[in-house]
Amino acid sequence: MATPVPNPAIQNVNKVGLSKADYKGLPSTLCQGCGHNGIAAQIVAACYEMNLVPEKVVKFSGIGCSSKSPTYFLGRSFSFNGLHGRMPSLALGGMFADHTLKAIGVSGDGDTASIGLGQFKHMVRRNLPMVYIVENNGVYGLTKGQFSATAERGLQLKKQGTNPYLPVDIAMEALISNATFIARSFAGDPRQVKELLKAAIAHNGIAVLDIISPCVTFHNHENSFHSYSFGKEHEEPLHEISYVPPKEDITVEDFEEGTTREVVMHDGSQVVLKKLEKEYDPRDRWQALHMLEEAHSHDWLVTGLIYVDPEVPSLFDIYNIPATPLNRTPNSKLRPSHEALDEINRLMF
Amino acid sequence: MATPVPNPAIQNVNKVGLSKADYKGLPSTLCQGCGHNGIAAQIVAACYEMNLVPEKVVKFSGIGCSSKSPTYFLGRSFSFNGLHGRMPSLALGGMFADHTLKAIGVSGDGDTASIGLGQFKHMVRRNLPMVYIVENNGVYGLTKGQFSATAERGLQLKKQGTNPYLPVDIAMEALISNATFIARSFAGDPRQVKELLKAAIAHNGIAVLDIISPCVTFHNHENSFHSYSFGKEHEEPLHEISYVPPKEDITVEDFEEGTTREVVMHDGSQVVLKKLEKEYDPRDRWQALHMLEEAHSHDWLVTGLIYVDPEVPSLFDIYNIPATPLNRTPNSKLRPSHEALDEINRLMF
Amino acid sequence: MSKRDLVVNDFCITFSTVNGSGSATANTTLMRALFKMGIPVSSKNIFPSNIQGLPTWYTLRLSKDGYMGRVEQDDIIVAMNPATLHKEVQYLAPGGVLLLPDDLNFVNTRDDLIIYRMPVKKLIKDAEVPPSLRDYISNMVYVGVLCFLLGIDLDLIHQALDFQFKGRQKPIDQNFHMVEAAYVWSKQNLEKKDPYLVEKMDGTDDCIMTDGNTAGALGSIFGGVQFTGWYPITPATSLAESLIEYLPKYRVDPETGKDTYAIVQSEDELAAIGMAIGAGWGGLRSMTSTSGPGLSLMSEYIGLAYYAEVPVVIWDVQRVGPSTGMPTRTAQGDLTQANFISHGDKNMIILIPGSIQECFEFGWRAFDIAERLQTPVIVLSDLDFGMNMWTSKKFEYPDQPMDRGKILWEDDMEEFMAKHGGEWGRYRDVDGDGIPWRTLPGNRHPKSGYFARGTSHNEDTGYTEDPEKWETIFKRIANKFETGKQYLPKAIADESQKATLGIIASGSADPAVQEARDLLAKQGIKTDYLRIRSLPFDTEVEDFLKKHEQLVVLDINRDGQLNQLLTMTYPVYSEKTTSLAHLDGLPLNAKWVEKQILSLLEVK
Amino acid sequence: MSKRDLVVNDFCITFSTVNGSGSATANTTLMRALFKMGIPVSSKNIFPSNIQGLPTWYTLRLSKDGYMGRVEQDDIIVAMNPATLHKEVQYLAPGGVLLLPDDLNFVNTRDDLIIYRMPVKKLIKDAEVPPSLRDYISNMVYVGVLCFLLGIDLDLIHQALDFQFKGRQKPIDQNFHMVEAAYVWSKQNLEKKDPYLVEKMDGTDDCIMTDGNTAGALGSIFGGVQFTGWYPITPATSLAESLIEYLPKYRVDPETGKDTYAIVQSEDELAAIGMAIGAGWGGLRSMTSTSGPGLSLMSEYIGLAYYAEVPVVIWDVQRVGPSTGMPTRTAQGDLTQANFISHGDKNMIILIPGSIQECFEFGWRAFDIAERLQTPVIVLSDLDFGMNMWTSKKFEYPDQPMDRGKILWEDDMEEFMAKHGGEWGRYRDVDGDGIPWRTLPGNRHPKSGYFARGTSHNEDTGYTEDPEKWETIFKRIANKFETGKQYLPKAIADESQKATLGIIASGSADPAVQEARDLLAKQGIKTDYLRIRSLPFDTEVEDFLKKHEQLVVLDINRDGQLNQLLTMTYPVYSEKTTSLAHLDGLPLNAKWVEKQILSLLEVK
Ligand SMILES: Cc1ncc(C[n+]2csc(CCOP(=O)(O)OP(=O)(O)O)c2C)c(N)n1
Ligand SMILES: Cc1ncc(C[n+]2csc(CCOP(=O)(O)OP(=O)(O)O)c2C)c(N)n1
Ligand code: SF4
Ligand code: SF4
Ligand SMILES: [Mg+2]
Ligand SMILES: [Mg+2]
Repeated sequence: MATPVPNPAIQNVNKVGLSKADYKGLPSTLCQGCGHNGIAAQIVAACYEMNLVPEKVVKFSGIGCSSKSPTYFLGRSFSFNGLHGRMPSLALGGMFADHTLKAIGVSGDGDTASIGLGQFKHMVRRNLPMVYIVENNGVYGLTKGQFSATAERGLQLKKQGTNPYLPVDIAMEALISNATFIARSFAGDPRQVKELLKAAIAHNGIAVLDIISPCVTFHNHENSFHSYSFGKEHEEPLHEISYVPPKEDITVEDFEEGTTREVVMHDGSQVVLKKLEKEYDPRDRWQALHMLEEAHSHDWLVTGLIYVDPEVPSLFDIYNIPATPLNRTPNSKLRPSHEALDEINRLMF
Repeated sequence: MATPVPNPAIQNVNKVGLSKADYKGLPSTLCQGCGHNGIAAQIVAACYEMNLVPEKVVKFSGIGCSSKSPTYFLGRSFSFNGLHGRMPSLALGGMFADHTLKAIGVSGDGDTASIGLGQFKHMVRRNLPMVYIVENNGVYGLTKGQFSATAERGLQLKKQGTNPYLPVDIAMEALISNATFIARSFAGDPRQVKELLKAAIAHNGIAVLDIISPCVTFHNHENSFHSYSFGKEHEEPLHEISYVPPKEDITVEDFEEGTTREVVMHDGSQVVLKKLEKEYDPRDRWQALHMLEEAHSHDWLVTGLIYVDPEVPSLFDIYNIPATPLNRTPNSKLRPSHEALDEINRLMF
Repeated sequence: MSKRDLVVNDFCITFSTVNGSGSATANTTLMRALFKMGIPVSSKNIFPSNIQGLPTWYTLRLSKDGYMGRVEQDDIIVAMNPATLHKEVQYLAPGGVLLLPDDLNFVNTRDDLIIYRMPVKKLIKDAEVPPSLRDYISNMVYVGVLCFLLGIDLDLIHQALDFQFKGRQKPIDQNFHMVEAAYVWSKQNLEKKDPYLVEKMDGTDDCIMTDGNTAGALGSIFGGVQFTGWYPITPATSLAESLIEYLPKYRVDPETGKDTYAIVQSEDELAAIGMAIGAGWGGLRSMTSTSGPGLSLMSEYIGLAYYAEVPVVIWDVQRVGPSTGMPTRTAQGDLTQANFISHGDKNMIILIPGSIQECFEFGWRAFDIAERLQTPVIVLSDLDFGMNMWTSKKFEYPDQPMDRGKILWEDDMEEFMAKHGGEWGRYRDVDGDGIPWRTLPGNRHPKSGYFARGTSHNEDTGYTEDPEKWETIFKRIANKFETGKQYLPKAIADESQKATLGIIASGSADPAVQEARDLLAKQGIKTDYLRIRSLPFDTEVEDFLKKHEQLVVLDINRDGQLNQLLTMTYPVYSEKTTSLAHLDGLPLNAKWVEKQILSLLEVK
Repeated sequence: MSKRDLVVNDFCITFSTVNGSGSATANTTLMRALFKMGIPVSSKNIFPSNIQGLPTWYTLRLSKDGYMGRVEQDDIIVAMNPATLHKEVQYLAPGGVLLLPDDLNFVNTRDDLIIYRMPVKKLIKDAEVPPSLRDYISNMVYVGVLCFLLGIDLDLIHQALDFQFKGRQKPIDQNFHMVEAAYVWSKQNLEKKDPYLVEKMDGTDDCIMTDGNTAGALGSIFGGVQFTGWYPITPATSLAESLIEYLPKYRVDPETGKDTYAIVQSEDELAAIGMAIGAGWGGLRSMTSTSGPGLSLMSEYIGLAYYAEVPVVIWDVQRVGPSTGMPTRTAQGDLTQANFISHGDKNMIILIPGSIQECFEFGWRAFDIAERLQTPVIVLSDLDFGMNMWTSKKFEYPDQPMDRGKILWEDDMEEFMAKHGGEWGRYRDVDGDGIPWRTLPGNRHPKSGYFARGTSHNEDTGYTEDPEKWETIFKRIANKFETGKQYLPKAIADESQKATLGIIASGSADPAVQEARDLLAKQGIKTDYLRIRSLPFDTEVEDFLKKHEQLVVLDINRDGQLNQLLTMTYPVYSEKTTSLAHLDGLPLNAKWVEKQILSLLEVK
């Protein structure tokens, strides 16, 4: 068995001895300029910088252009490209097999907020440890341009007419389902995407990343919430985040406007927040709600780490499963003894 | 055709000439003392007092003890007892057939918040005009006592152990899906249930009623959120409501603590709110959110009209459908002419 | 009454009550006592789809010959529910016995009945039971009366109560006193006029008393189940609940104190099967249990597991469909759906246990098959097995070690690649049996990862729309099911009567068929019998079809679904085959089978 | 080249491009021009399941004899995608023509090809097209070159462009100028060496050019569709989108200005079918359209509609399954699932259009059948029909008035009750045909309301677990499908050749079969032909089976699903029947059918 060992002779390798190429996947088959491509690139970068071993990562996705993304990063990792809207259950089962893995799920807004809303919310509620990325473009890309549930009201699409419904706010949905990590970003802001990804990877619990990711082909009207042009203008960064890996343990106690604040992640790593104008404490659920509601009423696109609670037990903390992955349990521990069956036979009366 | 006409000779009839018996259904086959029975009784009362014509009401339900309720009221009305968790779509389609009917849907917490969460939220988002009642007991009654998604954390059930998840808050879910009417009540408070029902019936749009309705058989521990004993203690009435029918048009402009406030319903009828301690304006989405979040953090059971916006166009206002029910459209208007087909054949090239 | 008129250990008692009235304790107590006497006994619980207040019938069949099928007529009826009394009386055999509370208003329209009236109210009053328990304990009155009438030793009743209440003295005493009181009263006041008696025998040696859902759950536990995603639905619920009950007892690792399993109650069946498939893909022995509506909801996901080649076990405890149908009634109506479930071409493995013991056996075997063939296995049980109490042969310890199929961990990978030119591909058929080798997430070998998908893929899991690559995979999968037949439970043929008439049946139709064969044999009509235990069918099925001049296929459904699939597979024998299909929600009974076959033979 | 070597109006051109490059306009423009010349022309678009940048093939078949099936070999290939050039060359017929841009790097490995190089870059540069449109309009270069080579009048190209751009002058001009420039360049620089030519003919009189999804949508509109619940999925999406396009044109009530229909894009397929069933129950002509995965998700709901007897039309535009499979490839793989969909026993009505014209016809007819029989009707189309452009006979106006089935409004109620002893019950079989009378919500008659449910019910919709009442309803429903067969499109037999060999096929297998029969006839092999158009099968199917000595059943799936169902229904004929099933994602082609049948006859 070949566990990769750091080879100092090779340049441009990270602490587990891997180069960025080890984190790549196949070339993208998405449209040129699709927001999803940028996100895949940042996943590569984040995993490289976080020194993840690709074999310790498992990828999940639903169906859609977005859900193809796992093809384009971490080619060495296990991956399951499942069904439309039903990835959460697949991932939950898969992660029970080896809960020591890091799960990265990629979904689309149709996949998550239309067909998949139920599974999404129940996954969040269970606090499944997983980085759950919604590549949110307000449209069904792969089926060529219909409204998804995150399409803003009044949006016009070529064959569909005008959307009469208010959009589903994925961050808000996650929040009231008691998600333990919620962030929002914009595919056009690779730096923030990467930093949020790193924070999400370090989180032990469900980490929902709602990343606005424009569909250049079917949803790029000037007036659209999810298109680049709009995004760039209306985007209002909440705070800047830079991820500090565990080894370089920096703690900033002082926290005032314009300064930074650390949130200690479950694995001991920290997220450093740089506050912008507003005072914002992402550990305050109430403030998060407030902020989202305000953003909602103002039609704002607020990015950053919206909420995090690193203390909540994850799904696997709730279960009394062993530290070794369940899928490594020897057969001998799986089949009870002859004596056990004798006892059972006696009880069956 | 026999439309019922008021018969002054008969005593105890309402304005459409019907007695309460005309609103009854079959005898209940639910357990004695089941909260659902009380709710059915209040539906009978509300419809009677609202002078609804049973033939102008259509009932929908999913599957569960709660979803059997339509059997027990308005025996003359059309009804469709559908599938587990999928009533919203059935109702939406059914109501397109005749949008002039009043739809009353009865569901359970398992039906709505577990299997049905996705359909529920999407129905709310579309603002389907319908009184949607969740008979919420935190448990699966009909399948004999498993946790539903509204079971509180820490609840213990005989065969299931302890529930590790936070409950789904149906009112909160409705609110962030932009429901236009949200109320919560308690089956043990028939008066409030009835008044809220009447307000909901008068509303043009989705009216979500989350009614805590104890399961005496499988969920009646002393410490349970949904059981009577607990309910009666922890219940904190938000305000009292009494419904004023359209004919007796009373408007109260003045609105201070301890006084009343009217919300004008779409059909011109009004809901009169009697405020208790707290200042509470059910037309303020922000305040509703605030109140629910506060209740959430205090483990309170707040009842009353939580939110209402009578101005939002309903699903049928958005569509350009005729005033006459679609299902009365004569065939002649459904099949385009020979000329139309000639034109089409010319276009097919 | 002369000795030869006595009916010993061979009759049927039905308890008519309303559900929620707590009669289950009384009935199972009686059943346990009879079982202890060595009398083969089985029960059928005909209950409504509600929780309280509707008519319920619980039938105990005592059969010295070990017959377990449902019978149409009752010999004794204990009528506690006035609402249905008129009906019950119709079902009583000529000269049958009617037991009823003395305050029950009843106008007898038959002159052949033997009627005993029980002073239930009075006895319960005298017994000074706490008011809240009165209704419940009053059922013990008929237990006591029956003990007197039939000759059941009160000691056995005590043993049964002791078992029921796990030794807790108070409820044991409360109930037992009531039984005693009723017994004493009967002795003093009743004159036995009926011929029904019980006697000790040795018919339950090596036997247990249990239901199929418990058996299925325990079998799964001995099969090493590691993950269960489930959603409640009658009549499957108690299967998952038995897992919840027994897993903590038998599957906690004594070394670490940790569970070697996980159970998740999901939000619906789409999620239940999704979770189960995720876990199966991850390398866990994974299952879900459901009934018809749930199976329908799983359609899409099952197709994914089939095509991505993920092992998963799906228990479908059948009830009467279509749609919600009759949730508390039994059927074999999901067979064709199971066989053709999900869109596109596919092969499904279906196991059909034919006894409680087989519910246990297929519980563990299903995992071996699923993992060996890397595919979903659907186990079709039904309400009759799943929720009724049967006398059954003891569970047998698995006679084979667990077959985990072709799995490569890190070291295996190295070995494998050394043997195969340094290469491994998830969907390559290196062994020629259509079964590829799989790796599991968490495998640290850098070549072990692969991209599972429901989309068309080549042998190395890459997406492809190439017609040839598509066909390669697709035909290999079909081939996998051909070579895989060897792993399935073979159909069992009983050709001891060397008959020209062959009966074919499956699952819970078995007890009625067994009994009907004996009934026919008594009239000189020989029959052979083939019990199907799995699909796809294998050669032994065709052999049986070929050999017999006349064939009858029994189905507990409307359309004769087993016959439909047999016809499709072996059309040449259809001309000599008759489909006997019947569905009314009740278990099949031998008399009906006998009658159908007789009239068939007459027509011939 | 001598006249007799020329190939006129009978060849095949494939355009190889990458998707998203905008070649569709060029290709359909050419197709339109050829159609205008009176040449029967059809196209097959082989495209990937992505949006931009992957190989795509668009094949135009010109067939003076009107053959529309796919052909395996190309006569002319326009190779715009360097990535797949090596593949294309393999598919070129001997002596075939290769058109390629002059800057495309190509090493010719065959010496029989005729190659023309096109200066695409130069021409587009000279044309001064805005940079953003260059890639798009450069496709017009090959249009111009082909016009020269094949002899297509530029006028026709102009007409086609005019139609395409709905008369907007700017894009028409931009595109047309490019065509002209390329034409002029060709004339000056190319020497025609190949034998392919087009000539005016009268093969498209009374014809139109369209695809099956458009046809299905328009048929539905003329069937009076009132409600559509749908969820996007390839290749069904364009059916619903055609409804969105055409309904506002043809179904707004001129009196009120109001829509006589509603379309809802739902959140998934469970909701789509739920909505459609709700609307069907409410009395609207209601439908949904989907493909395999969606059909699977609809399983549970379809069972409800079956058992509650709700009319609803479900279009399944099939793609390659199982699971997500190949979403942009065609198949007939959902037949057995459709037939056995949902748990429990049931009967399903399946319509299988065999032409574009029938897509239209079954569009309206499906509603008549669904409402007449009060049951779901599944229409099985496929990607080949649904998304490819065909020359088709004109749509024909429905030859029957709308059949709304047995509906009672207020006045009808009174009449009905007067006739039937003052009573009406939703599920009573008063006419003996198994079809009860239904009322619709909104009916103000106080006796009209009823309680629809998926649970077991008696004739008056009350919940029941009574075995007999259950059977009454259940058998009546089965009977409904027997008497209902008369309303289904009959299978069409062509027995003009009075052959002993009978071919059976359905749906989009038809064009290949038609052509194969002609190919066989040329070799003296006679065949009769039965095209199945609906299930359950009726007597004309059995007649055909009975009559022929040898039978061949064609299926575009792996398992021979049509044959499976025929075998199940008519097993006695199976011995003389051979299943020819083939699935690789591509439409069936005549040569394959011919070859298979020839080798079959040899073996015999
Ligand atoms: C059950 C099912 N229904 C429908 C589809 C068709 N489908 C494929 S992708 C998609 C929408 C994807 O939208 P989104 O999740 O927003 O992803 P995007 O393509 O926009 O990135 C749909 C409807 C499917 N594959 N499966
Ligand atoms: C698809 C499907 N899954 C499962 C069931 C079984 N089932 C019937 S009712 C029910 C739960 C009902 O719970 P709830 O909605 O809370 O209603 P209650 O009985 O508590 O009033 C379930 C799981 C079903 N009928 N259909
Ligand atoms: S269609 Fe839109 S979402 Fe899909 S790959 Fe292209 S740009 Fe991205
Ligand atoms: S089981 Fe519970 S929910 Fe069901 S009827 Fe009884 S009390 Fe009500
Ligand atoms: Mg999207
Ligand atoms: Mg409940």
